Amino acid sequence: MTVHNIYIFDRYGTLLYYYEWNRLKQSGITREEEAKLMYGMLFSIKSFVNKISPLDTKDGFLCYKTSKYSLHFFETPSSIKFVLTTDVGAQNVRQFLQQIYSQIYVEYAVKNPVWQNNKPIKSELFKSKLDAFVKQSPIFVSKAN
Amino acid sequence: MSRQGTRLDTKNVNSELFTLTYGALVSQLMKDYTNVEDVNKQLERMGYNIGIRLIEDFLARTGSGRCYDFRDTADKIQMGFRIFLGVTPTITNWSSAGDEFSLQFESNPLTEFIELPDHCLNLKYANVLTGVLRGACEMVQMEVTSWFAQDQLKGDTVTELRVKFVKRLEDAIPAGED
Amino acid sequence: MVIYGVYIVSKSGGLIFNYECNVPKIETEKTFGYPLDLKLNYENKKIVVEFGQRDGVMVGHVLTAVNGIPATGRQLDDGRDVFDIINERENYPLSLKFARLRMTTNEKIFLASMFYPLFAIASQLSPEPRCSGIEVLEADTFKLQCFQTLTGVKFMVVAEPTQAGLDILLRRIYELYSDFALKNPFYSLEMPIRCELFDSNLQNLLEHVEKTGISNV
Amino acid sequence: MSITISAVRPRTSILDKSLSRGRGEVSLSCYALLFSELVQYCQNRVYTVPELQNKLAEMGQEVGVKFIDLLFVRERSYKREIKILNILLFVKSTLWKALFGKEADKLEHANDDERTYYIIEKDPIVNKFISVPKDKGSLNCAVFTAGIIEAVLNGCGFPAKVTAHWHKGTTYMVKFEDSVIARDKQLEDR
Repeated sequence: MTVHNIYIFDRYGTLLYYYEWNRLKQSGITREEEAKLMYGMLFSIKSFVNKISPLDTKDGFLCYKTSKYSLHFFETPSSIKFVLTTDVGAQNVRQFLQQIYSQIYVEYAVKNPVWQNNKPIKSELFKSKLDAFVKQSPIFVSKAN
Repeated sequence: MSRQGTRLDTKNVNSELFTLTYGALVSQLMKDYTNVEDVNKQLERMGYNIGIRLIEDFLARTGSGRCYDFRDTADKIQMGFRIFLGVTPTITNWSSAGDEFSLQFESNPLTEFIELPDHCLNLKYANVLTGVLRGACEMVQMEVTSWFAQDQLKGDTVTELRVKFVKRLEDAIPAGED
Repeated sequence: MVIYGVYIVSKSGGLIFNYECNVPKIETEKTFGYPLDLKLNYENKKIVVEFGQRDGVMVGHVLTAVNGIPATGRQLDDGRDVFDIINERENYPLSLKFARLRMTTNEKIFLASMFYPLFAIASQLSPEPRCSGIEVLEADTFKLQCFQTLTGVKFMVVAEPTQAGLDILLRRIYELYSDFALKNPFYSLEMPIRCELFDSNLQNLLEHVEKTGISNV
Repeated sequence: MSITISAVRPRTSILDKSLSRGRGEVSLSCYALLFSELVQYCQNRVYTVPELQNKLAEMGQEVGVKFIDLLFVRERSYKREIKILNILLFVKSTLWKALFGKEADKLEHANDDERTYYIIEKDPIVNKFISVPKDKGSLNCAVFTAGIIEAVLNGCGFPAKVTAHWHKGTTYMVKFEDSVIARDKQLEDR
């Protein structure tokens, strides 16, 4: 099991937070460009999913898998988007993203009085809490181990 | 692939029907074109058209993966001959750089019953095969060229098809591959 | 086992085949009193529910009829404007029919061309080297499985979210393609597949799969 | 005395090789693609569907003429057929098996015309993968096989016209020349 990286976007597509645990390949573009590409892709996938779905969707897009990784998507009603990439075998990641939202994002970003909610999250506390939260989860078993 | 080989035992066709159908096509070309060189070219073009389709059949039925080495390609081409034509040419005469090899045929279903009349000794009767190889390899993003180095129809003791690797067609490799 | 659709996208990104099946008709007719407690909006030449979904009328559904008279865009078949009727108190009670619209062929072609770059970006953004494009896409209502051949043709199938074994089905469809499209002298590569035998064999395959499961194909 | 040795390279003639026994096989995929290419080639050189049919039939005849020689050389026990029914049975079983590995599905005699016979094949291999587009009307590419049959019948001394139709799969309509019918009647009278 592996967690590769996380992206958190606000409703306007600003990359609020990025962190990587196990990443062997970079995209070859700047982080900023990469975030734009990622956000654009998510936006297109959401619209694609709503159109091609045979039934009315509620949650809509959940995840995709490639040969090497899975991308999991969770969007709050306030349009904060959480994106976590893992190995293809990871289970219950959506639930895990929900917990990151309620137990980390709300607690250590939203409730942090010095954070402006449309700016990247710089808080060390947020960083260390998220890191610990991810590392204790069953989804995260580093390849090094 | 887990299902490799399960669908190779599909229906076969009498090779004589095949030989004679090909013969009818060649003789039609000989009637339609005055120049033997044009016939050779047309046969190659037809082979190319067959090759770009045949490769999908090969991939769909064998579940074969991408080649990363020309020796691998040689093995797959040999396998293709076995599956489609029911003959297994010998792979031989590798160039030292490993970018050229020969396929030697003891028999060739295309040329059974064929004797070239004296006025068309320049006819490359089985030239369709060079086209098939070019088309099939191009579809998996590899440029090859091939030619008959020896031909039983021309009095040689064996038929030898020489295949040369030219380049990988990097631009044509679909996204999400490599 | 429910399959909703099959799509084939050519090497250059064009939709060359699509087949839809089992897509349920989602339609609700309901009588409303004045004032109308739905927020409707006219967009892309359709009247769309924007807010206030209830009783099966969902956000995103399109108004298709008023008092049984079919509507095209904002115009009823008898020539009247839909909003003129909805805004007048004396026209109530009013029976309105809403539906989830099926994709048009143009929309499908558009979606296919849209999937193509998504597929490639997913590969580019991979945290791991030598990664494929999207193989499976999951939503709450369906699952899409994609298989790209070494030659660059993409086969996609849309099915129930829980459906397993779609990769096997896709390989069978690849075989049908290599038989009934490519061996047909009247089919040109990269062009839309209009081959009776391909259609009928695909239908047989899908029926077979729906009855007896994928493991038997 | 000196002997001049010919500089001509000894060529192995096809006559030096023994005729194969006809058991070789190629894959149906391979044959289908060759046939498809043949149809496309013909199509590119004609303007109308009837012209295309004729072209395919001609190619079939070319195959038929050669095939009958092979068959007779190989089947040593073969004796010349003189009766219509026998030659038709020969086509339905011997020829069909040699070509397609099975007998034709059915042989029928037309009710209303004594010259006409039908050989019926539900699923001819040449049509196995072919969907004829609507603008090609009643084109049946098995007219190629009809050409083979026609050449075989002609080669055996039973001149006839053979056509292919979409009926019960594919039906080959064999229409013998009057002289053939007359000859058959004479034989019966004897």
